[in-house]
Amino acid sequence: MSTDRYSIFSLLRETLRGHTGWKPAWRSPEPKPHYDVVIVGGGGHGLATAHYLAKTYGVRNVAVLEKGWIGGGNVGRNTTIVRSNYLLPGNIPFYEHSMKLWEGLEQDLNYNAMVSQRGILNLFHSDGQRDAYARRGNAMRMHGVDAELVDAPELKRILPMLDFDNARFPIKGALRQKRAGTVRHDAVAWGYARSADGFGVDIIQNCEVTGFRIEDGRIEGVETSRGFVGASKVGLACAGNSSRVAAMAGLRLPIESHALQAFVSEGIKPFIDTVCTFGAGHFYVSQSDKGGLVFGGDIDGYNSYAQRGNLPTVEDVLESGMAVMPAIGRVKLLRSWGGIMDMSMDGSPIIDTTPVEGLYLNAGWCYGGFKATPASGDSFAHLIAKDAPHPVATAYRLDRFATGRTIDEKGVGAQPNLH
Amino acid sequence: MPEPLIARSALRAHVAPASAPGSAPGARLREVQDVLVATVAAFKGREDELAAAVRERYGLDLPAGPVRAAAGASAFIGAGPGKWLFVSSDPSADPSGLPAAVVDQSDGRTTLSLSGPAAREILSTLVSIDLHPRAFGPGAAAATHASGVAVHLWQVDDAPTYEIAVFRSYAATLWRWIAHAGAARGIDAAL
Amino acid sequence: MSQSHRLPAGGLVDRAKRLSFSFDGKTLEGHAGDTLASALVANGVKLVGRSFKYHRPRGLVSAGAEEPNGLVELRTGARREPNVKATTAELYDGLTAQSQNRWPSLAFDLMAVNQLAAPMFTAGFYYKTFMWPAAFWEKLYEPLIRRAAGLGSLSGEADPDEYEKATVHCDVLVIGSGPAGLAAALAAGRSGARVVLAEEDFALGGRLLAERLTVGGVPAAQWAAQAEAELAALPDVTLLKRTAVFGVYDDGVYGAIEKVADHLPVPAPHQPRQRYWRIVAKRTVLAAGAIERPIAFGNNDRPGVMAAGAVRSYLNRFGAAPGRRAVVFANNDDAARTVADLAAAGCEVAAVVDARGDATALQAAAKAAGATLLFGGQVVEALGRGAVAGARIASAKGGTLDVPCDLIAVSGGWNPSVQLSSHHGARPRWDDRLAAFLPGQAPAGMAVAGAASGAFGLAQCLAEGAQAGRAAAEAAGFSGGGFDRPDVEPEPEEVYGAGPWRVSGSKAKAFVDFQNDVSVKDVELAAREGFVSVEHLKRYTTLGMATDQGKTGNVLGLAIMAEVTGRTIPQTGSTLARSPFAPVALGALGGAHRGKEYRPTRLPPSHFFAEEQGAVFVETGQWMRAAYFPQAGEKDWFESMVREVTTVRTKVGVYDASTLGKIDVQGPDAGAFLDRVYTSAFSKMPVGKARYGLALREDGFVLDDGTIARLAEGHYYLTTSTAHAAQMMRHLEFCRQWLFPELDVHLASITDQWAKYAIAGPRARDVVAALVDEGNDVSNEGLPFLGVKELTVCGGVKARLFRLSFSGELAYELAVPARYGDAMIRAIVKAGEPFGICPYGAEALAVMRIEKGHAAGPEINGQTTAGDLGMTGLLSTKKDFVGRTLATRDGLVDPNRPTLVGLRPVDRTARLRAGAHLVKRGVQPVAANDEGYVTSAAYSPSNGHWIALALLSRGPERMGEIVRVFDPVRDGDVECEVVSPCFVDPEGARLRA
Amino acid sequence: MRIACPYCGARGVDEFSYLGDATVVRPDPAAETALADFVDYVHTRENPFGRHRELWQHASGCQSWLVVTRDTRTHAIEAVEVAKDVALARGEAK
Ligand SMILES: Cc1cc2nc3c(=O)[nH]c(=O)nc-3n(C[C@H](O)[C@H](O)[C@H](O)COP(=O)(O)OP(=O)(O)OC[C@H]3O[C@@H](n4cnc5c(N)ncnc54)[C@H](O)[C@@H]3O)c2cc1C
Ligand SMILES: NC(=O)c1ccc[n+]([C@@H]2O[C@H](COP(=O)([O-])OP(=O)(O)OC[C@H]3O[C@@H](n4cnc5c(N)ncnc54)[C@H](O)[C@@H]3O)[C@@H](O)[C@H]2O)c1
Ligand SMILES: Cc1cc2nc3c(=O)[nH]c(=O)nc-3n(C[C@H](O)[C@H](O)[C@H](O)COP(=O)(O)O)c2cc1C
Ligand SMILES: [Zn+2]
Repeated sequence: MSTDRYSIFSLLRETLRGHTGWKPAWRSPEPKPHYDVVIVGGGGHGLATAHYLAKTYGVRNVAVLEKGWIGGGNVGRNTTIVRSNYLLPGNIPFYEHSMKLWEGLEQDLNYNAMVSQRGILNLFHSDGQRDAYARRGNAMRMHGVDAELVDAPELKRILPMLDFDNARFPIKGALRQKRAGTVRHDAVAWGYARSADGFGVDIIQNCEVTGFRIEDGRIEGVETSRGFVGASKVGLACAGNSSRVAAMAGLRLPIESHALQAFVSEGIKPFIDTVCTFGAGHFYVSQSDKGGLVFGGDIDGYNSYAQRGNLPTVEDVLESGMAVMPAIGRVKLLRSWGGIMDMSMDGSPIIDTTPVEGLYLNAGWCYGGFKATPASGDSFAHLIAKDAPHPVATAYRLDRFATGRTIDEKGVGAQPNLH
Repeated sequence: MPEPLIARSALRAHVAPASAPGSAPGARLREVQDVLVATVAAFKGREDELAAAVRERYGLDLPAGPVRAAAGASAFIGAGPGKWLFVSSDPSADPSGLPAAVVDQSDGRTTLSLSGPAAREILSTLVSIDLHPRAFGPGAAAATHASGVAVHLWQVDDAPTYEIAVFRSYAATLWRWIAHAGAARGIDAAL
Repeated sequence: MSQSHRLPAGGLVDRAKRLSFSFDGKTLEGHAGDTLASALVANGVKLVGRSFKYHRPRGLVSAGAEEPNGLVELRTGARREPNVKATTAELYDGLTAQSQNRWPSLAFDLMAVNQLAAPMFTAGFYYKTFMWPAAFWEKLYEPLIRRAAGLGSLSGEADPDEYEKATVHCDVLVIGSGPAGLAAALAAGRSGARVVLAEEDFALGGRLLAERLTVGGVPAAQWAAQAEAELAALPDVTLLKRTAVFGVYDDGVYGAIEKVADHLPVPAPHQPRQRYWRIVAKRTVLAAGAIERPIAFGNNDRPGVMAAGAVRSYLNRFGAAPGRRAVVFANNDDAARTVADLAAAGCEVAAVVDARGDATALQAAAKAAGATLLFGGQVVEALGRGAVAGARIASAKGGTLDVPCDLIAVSGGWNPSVQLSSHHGARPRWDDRLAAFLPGQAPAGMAVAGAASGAFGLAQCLAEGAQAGRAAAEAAGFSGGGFDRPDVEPEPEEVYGAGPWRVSGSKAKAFVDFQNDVSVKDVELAAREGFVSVEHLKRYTTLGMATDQGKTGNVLGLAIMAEVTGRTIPQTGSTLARSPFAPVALGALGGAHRGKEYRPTRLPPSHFFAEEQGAVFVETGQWMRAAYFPQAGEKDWFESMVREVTTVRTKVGVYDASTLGKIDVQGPDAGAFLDRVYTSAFSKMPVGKARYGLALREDGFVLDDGTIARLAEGHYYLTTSTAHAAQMMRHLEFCRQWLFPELDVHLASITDQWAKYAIAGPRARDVVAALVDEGNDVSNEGLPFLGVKELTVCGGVKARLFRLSFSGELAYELAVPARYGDAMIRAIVKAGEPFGICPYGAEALAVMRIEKGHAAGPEINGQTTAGDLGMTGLLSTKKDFVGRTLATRDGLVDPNRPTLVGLRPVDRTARLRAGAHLVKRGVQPVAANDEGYVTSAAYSPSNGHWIALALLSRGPERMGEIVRVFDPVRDGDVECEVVSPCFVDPEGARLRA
Repeated sequence: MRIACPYCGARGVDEFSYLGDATVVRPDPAAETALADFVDYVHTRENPFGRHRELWQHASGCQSWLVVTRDTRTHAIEAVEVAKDVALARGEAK
């Protein structure tokens, strides 16, 4: 168990010792025969669930099973944006809960995940878009979340490199959430892992869940590439892979797996100090602590498990990027990659029980689940520990498609590739 | 009595600027004026009847694939299974009597002609289908897009000359984009 | 200092062409054929940059695209380009370059104090600190970290250059033009296949340009030139020089960037700076060569420590000496060439250190060069502060000796450039004999040849390349491409030493990844802290994440991790290369269509007329629509809008409604088809009639609305909203082809075919009557409300006349073929003059439809049901239609759902805005009390105050109630009365008049 | 990715628009279980890891809807059929 406390003092102490005294951030234990709770998936949500189970809900006989290396899924390949600028009442309280947990994360984990509240600006280009953002901003404000409308002159002051003069779709202003920002993605996985490990949670890598043992409709444990692991309760947090894993338990989900690409440029000196999203095409950008412009756009739009995409999306993203920010023309793309996400039928997530007793589902995060990591972990831990939904996550039920109480922020309907 | 209405092209100099090449033109861009254009779709079970009517009236066989079958002033260009684009420079060739769903598009499409040794290279900056002579020669046709603008194009001769039918409201944009791609290659674009 | 290090003769530079350039303000000279790097070498410049984290002085390590250190800012002003590799920047006259990441100057960099704190700045140190106090992160720590990060900087100005995209299809794509690539291209090209040869460099030949070898009896570079000439003469071979293939996509699609004008001071007029190629290839030969590895020893990053093969490139290709007195340190025989070439160039070889126990080629070379040879020895540390001044060498027996030198040429073996072969996710596999990662399962259609596949001998490269080229052409259906391998000098059977990867015995930092300052100690720390997976190692230390993507250092880092954790290299694994292979300017991927040309602009038929009238335009999707037509004396849109609305409501106005989607529906089953896609029945609607139609998505929410007119028995004409036109066409085709394929019905978009004008207002009939040709009855009886007629206007122009009204006035929609659209609106205005007509724009239209309570885009937003919009009555109960079943779900028929109402401010002077939320009077405006929101708001000239449409929970039951309209983001908070959504002529008398 | 439209030939994926699973069939609206059937039809997906039959439209080409059989792990396309033909055949099979 790693008990080192990180601080400037431990760092100085170790500097003097040539850094020979640091312990592993988490152990590499062998799986035990039985756990109270097994979490499938060592991504952000799985690891956060383990942390909150142990820390908040006192459930410590827990294992997180990860088929590869922790953080190798979407938590390690997203564009790091955190925000709570949602529109619908089913979503806002949940994402705001997440935002608040982000704000205290470093102290909670004793790990600097570089939560950077650099703000987000969603550009608008027409009166109609402005009003739609006003509707959203007002909804946020009524939930006690910060939001403001920024007009064009003010926006020009904040982001002088935008194309205000020659744009096909004139930039008329932006919806701004100042408390939004970015978080160092890998550090989120590592910080939660280290903390959970500190509470005794077993983090087991290279351990793929290949089946479920279910008796009389009740979960008994999981089959894995490293043998059977018994469990009283099993929580699925395998973003992107949820359909496959759920199918092993006989469940069919309202989910399709789609690839989203992301991009990073070479490192440059500070260029943009906030997150900015284009409103007339698919492009959003922020700058990483290493100096790279981290940006992305729309999903590729067809079912995929290949963790990569194709050129039309790349072109679309950069056409849009050049349209809104022509000053980026001469910085170079360094790397691109893809992640596989659960695109749900209404674009909103699912945190719910399942028809199998003791089997819990956390899925459907689409391209927006990184920001949800703390609240998702907390809510899922709550559900698993107490068999009751967390108050901020009551809308994320599986039966909402049957009842018609879907949470469709974009209003595109049951077409996952359009969310 | 109101004055008779004058027909006007979708292109005007300020939205579709003309340009003259420095020396030898790499390509020539023009609007093809006064053509009849129509979409023709075969009714169920009446495909043969349509084929016969076309043979009878225009002296050509309806093509089965994406090619242009021409006879005299008129041509049928494959547009999809059981669908054709009819194009004719003969004002009396009106296809509306054919036993098919015929829709006049003479005003819905603007047709451009791009011709000359640089035409292929210019087009390949906008269109991503294979235009190499081995893959696409006179008579070949394709429905595709030019940087996001839907086009239906076919090759007329070996100059090479391409004709490009575009929805009228997009014509000025397409013109500018072709002219822009042609600028470094010597384009003569005149309305 | 004029080219102090240029050799007296030799090389491929054009000594007759002198080019002047400046580096950090200092003017220097080079030759045509130089890169910026070779010109710097020729001028004896060693210090070219500062490292990322510690600001250590850095010099050139390589002569190619893998360069980690020699990054500069090229050009000035808006054309400034950060992080340009000096090794790939082609020299041109007047080139200006600045070094990066230093202050105030490269030689005297104050930031180098970071080196003092370096012991603390280990991998991941920031995760462990900067947490207290929490608020200091954004204010203090993070800005500091960010300012320190990044190398070059952007100008902040719009990129002034143009870019272009192009597509090329081929049978065989050959990537790389070294011996393997040239052989492949010749073999394939001679068969008649369409071949594209892409080479990143400005000259073809790859290593042939860098070695003193002969091929087919002539100097290698000359052979390459001959090959190039033959290829250029083949009609279907396309040579793309200065073109780097950056990515491999599905089904033989490759992305490449051609640097069209980067070697010019500025691009010629209309010339793109770079061209982005989409290459569609049936087969591909990857012949990307190999990259030499460093060895980690103390201060192995000092300027003057250089890859042994790069030393040969500078000597042989560029005629420039990277040093005068060299120590060569290697674990393989290839470096023997460096020893020989140095000697041949007149440089002194002070010592040859062969890390292996014994070897032959190196020994012979050392002897010939007169150098001391140390078997089993190792360079422990590079000596010297700003640049290499010597090498500390540990002999196999244990002693050390310091050898003065200004160049340490290092070869730690070669890494085949397998990157592109793994773009589809297959990891490379380790080969023990070659001590290298070779391509794994290459993407479909790709073969790898030459050094990229581990063929390190020249003869082998030529043979493999030819074989791969021939096979590729054959697979694409071509045969007969012959290529007889030319003779080459015999090469010794080489011995590849796996290691040493790192040399111990120095206190100084030993670097693995130069650019990101990842040292051996960082790898060790990562292992200690449990970051033992290569992927964790990468992310924790940033190994391989810099602009060179680990091309030089990655394998070294993995090997050290393997050693530290006691695993083999294959057990340790490798990370994955991804697109782009080499960094690509974002502008190039953006292409030609920038600024106003970002997306096409659709112009409706009245555009030119509207322009002449001085209209102000507004973007509506891709359309440009006239928003309003200002007249003299009107100071803003508001005044114009009020006048236009008032004119329509009291006289008559004309509006271009051509942007609405229009679809022609024909066929025996047209009516049945429409019955299934719209909520109400159209099969029974008489010919000559039109009706409002509502379409649902299958999930029961409203998709779109429009009008459907029946022109003939099996012939309908329908309109969609402007915004949903493409989506509706797609949906209808889906229903037609997939859901109901048995129906005989045909669709054609006729949006662009017809210009369509709404003529609205009490005098509309007078105007229409003046336009239609004789014999056409447009009286209320002749053409009643919702009637449709095909007729002629203005002397024989065929037209369609619809008695439809969006404004709520007596109105017609007159459609004529688009070519007459321009003349038509002029004729309408002329005919309307006696009645006081005015053209009106989108603003006035929007106001009038709000006054009438017609749902539009803000209400039909994908989240509303027919019930929400007060249109439950349109849902037929007698037939099935798309969306019918799911529209009955509880959540969609919940009586608490917000439903369409009108709002009228209690204080009639108050302004209303769309987006404001609704709460009951007297309650807290918090989420729990949120009852809906304003969808559309407008100043109503007809009512003399602002009005709004809103979705309010149980709205229709609450007529007369006062609600609070809360708009905190715009400081709005007013009270409104809930009223009917129709503010003008609720009985509809006017439109039937 | 390139899709071989049976009519137009192989074209870049940018010419096509995607709808998803082609194995779900619009249920009988008159069935007693219609509501549940439609909920399932509209929302529930097999989402296979591997072979997937899916609907695409050649939107920038001939407008044909197509049934494409594609491997979701590799994007490799095994077959492309005209959707209308598939739908008619399915209708006849019923
Ligand atoms: C390119 C990209 C950009 C994004 N940008 C943002 C953003 O800016 N903001 C934002 O909020 N969200 C963003 N997202 C979405 C966000 O990353 C995801 O929604 C979120 O990370 C999903 O939760 P997770 O972290 O638990 O997933 P993951 O990290 O994917 O975790 C799931 C884990 O389950 C494991 N697993 C799967 N199957 C099994 C099995 N059978 N046995 C054992 N383990 C298994 C996987 O290996 C994986 O590690 C982005 C996503 C992508 C791909
Ligand atoms: N003796 C040794 O240990 C050893 C090791 C490696 C190489 N070599 C020698 O090097 C030569 C290798 O020949 P080769 O033909 O395989 O390679 P090469 O290195 O001669 O040529 C590769 C070419 O590919 C280009 N290239 C690389 N990636 C590219 C991309 N993505 N797009 C466009 N161009 C790209 C490079 O610029 C280079 O010109 C042989 O002469 C061989 O003997 C020797
Ligand atoms: C926010 C963010 C920033 C990144 N910055 C870099 C970077 O500076 N250099 C780099 O090589 N990769 C960077 N990456 C990409 C990773 O190298 C890697 O591509 C990504 O984590 C996906 O993993 P994979 O490519 O191994 O599948 C970044 C990734 C993320 C999510
Ligand atoms: Zn097609």
